[in-house]
Amino acid sequence: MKIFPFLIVLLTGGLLIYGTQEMPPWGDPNTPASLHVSPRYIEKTVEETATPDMVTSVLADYRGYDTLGETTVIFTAGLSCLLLLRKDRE
Amino acid sequence: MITQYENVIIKTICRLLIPFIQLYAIYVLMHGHYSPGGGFQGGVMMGASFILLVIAYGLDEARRRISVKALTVYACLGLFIYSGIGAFALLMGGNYLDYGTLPLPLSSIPKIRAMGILGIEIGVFLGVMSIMIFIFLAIASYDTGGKDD
Amino acid sequence: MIDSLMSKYNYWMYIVLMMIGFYAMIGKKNLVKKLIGMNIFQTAIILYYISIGVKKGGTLPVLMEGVPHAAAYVNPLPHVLMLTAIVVSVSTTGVALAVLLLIYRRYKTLEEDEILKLMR
Amino acid sequence: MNAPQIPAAILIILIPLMTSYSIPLLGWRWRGAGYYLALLAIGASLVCSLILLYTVLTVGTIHYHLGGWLPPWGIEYVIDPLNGFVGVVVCCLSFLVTLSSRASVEKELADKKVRFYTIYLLLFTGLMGITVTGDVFNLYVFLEIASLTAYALIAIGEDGAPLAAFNYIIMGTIGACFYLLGVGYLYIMTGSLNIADLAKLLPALYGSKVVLVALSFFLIGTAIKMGLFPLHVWLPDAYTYAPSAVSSFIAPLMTKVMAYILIRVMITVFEPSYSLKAVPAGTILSWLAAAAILAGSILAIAQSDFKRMLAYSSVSQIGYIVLGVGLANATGLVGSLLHILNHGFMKACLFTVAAALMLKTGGRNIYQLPGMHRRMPFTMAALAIGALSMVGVPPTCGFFSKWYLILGAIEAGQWVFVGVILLSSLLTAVYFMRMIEIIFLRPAPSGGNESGEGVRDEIPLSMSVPLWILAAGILLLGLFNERIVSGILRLALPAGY
Repeated sequence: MKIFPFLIVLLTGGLLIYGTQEMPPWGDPNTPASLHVSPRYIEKTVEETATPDMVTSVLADYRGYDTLGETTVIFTAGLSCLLLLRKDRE
Repeated sequence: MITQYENVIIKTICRLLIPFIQLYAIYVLMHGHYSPGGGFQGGVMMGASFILLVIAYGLDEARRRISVKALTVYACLGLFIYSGIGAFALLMGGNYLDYGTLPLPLSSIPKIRAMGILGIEIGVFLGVMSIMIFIFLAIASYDTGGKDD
Repeated sequence: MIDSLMSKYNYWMYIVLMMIGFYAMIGKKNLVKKLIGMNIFQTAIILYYISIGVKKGGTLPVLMEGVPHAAAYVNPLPHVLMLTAIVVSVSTTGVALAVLLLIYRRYKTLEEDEILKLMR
Repeated sequence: MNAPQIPAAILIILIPLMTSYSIPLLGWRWRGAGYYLALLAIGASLVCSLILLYTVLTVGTIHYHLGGWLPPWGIEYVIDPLNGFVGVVVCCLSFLVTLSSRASVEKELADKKVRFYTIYLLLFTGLMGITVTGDVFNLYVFLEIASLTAYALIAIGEDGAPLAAFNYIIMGTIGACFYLLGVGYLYIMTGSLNIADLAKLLPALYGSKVVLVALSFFLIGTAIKMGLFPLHVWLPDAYTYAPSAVSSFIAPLMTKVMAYILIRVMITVFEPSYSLKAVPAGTILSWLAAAAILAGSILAIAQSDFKRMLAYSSVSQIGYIVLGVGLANATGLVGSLLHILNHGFMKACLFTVAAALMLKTGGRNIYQLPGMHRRMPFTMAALAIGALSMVGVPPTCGFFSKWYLILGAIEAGQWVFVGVILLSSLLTAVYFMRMIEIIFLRPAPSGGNESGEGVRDEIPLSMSVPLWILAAGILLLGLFNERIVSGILRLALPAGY
């Protein structure tokens, strides 16, 4: 057990647990996270995007730009692996 | 390096399973509007089916079926479909990725949006599928001396 | 007291998990163990986000016929965000494995102190 | 939708993004395509960023709703004077650095250049995406694009590069994950991911412990990403072992954009009255920054490797930027923003010189450089200008950002930091003047390279033109700093600051 990394870990964990004290309880349907932005995704998904699966509608439409970024991330990863391990075709 | 593993049972079962895995992957992609699923999940399954092929039949056999060149085309094509649909919406006078402005012969804007979602899911599917195989092939064949196939 | 304990233990569990990963990332000398720690860390964050979205009595976020009110479904937004985070985690792992292969090809070991010795 | 929805706001990302997808395809037929396409795309982004900055300064803040969804539900791009300015800096420096990269990529990475330029362009896209976005989670996605590309680009460098890249992966992932945790802690309390919306919702929650933890994780995460002093351990190795073209791209830009994230979080997401004054974050940041300034300078003196010396000097210069933020007054912040611009130019200039030295001599040890001014007079003159600016000699731009920082420190009543800045300028002078002394005054070694003695061997035009634009930029920015400060940076300050 190395003492220095362990102290850092304890400190970080302590800070995170300190933060949970004032968090809304788990599973509470009345948290800000459930009341502020997300109800529109649930209630309007069929009306606005004709897609009952709201994860798909949020993923590809409401926050579609994140998904473009995400696809770019994985494209980057694939090309990076090739860049690192292979040469270009000569 | 993964070489061919001589076992009739494994090979036969893989040959039987792979088409169904791929079919299911396409189902997951196309049914993403109504059940959990979509481009990523389908793409990963499709990629996994090819990885299963590589594991069962060895890299040489897999090289005959899938080349890095074709995969690059698929990956770039997938991303082009995605960003191209967005850019097309831009050309049609909407904001970027505003599928509502796409000129599709459908009755209402939500339905057009649903089609736009399907379009980009297909793009994501192609991209994720080919990149999954990319990463696997690049890492699995690292000791072949960096030769492109 | 016991109420608040019961309603928070879920968050604490993910923090413990995260710290296990974090310790592996900064405390271990073997590079693969560091990578595994990184995966644990990222997975713990994913768990945390998913638990933000949970509502008691909520079902999966696919709209059912005739039930349009928000309280009946879990919050879909964290799920969407975590799909992105999962992909990021997979990508980082892929790149890290490729880098590890480069290191192994050069030094024939993945122990950090041995590599540092070889670099001198 | 009353805000102007000008397409330049998305084209700035879209053009490099779509170009990067096409490089692998075109690369089969025409292997040199990567360089020209990357240059073209970054040039187009530069034009867009100038249009955006002009529009922001004349019309007002630009909002661009992606997918046509209104902000708290959809993602929006927000361009205000702050990120309009940073965007122009990033585009401008990327363009010049890319222009200069050709010869050194041909030498060091000839068998990988197609994929190299794809990843390179994606790195640029990631940095620009971080700059223009108005959504904390979208920022994370682009942060990961920028980080992944940076890991890969560093790993293809010379001998120690893979290990340096792996350490960077571990540290960078910790940083990004801490940022993501910060986002999660804010999300559970507010339910929103949009920066403007968060800024509206957060003041009611400033007493909450959750928000405090979120702020500290944002801080630690970005501090790791930009290499603030005790967390800088990944930075020197990564900058030293990366291919020259990469280090001259990453060194001036990556840490600056991360500093932009820090400023954005401290100033816009949280109110400065909370994040810098009510919570002692301002004090902590400025003391850490002071430690970074001194430690970076002292460690730089101990180096004999040119790139490593520049990397440690980066550690110290990041300290200046953070110090300006931590001082929590307008003058300090102006100094910090001006230093983002100035240090970008200086580091791009100096790392391009390092790339030139790698190209022509293949080594980076500063004790092997005597007599170099005869061989490469123009390059060495650019080095001298960059070095003078790093020290902070008046007509160059480096002087003016230090000037604002000193004024800010005096305004805040923190005389210690004034002393730190002056002392560090002295230390910087020590290590740069040593270099200049070796290059210009020491006689060239008489053995070995008799034939090469005094022979002009300048770098190719594709490298020397951008180098000279950078060097001239250092002088011009110094001369016109007043106009930049009053015309752009004063507008970038938050209300009531």
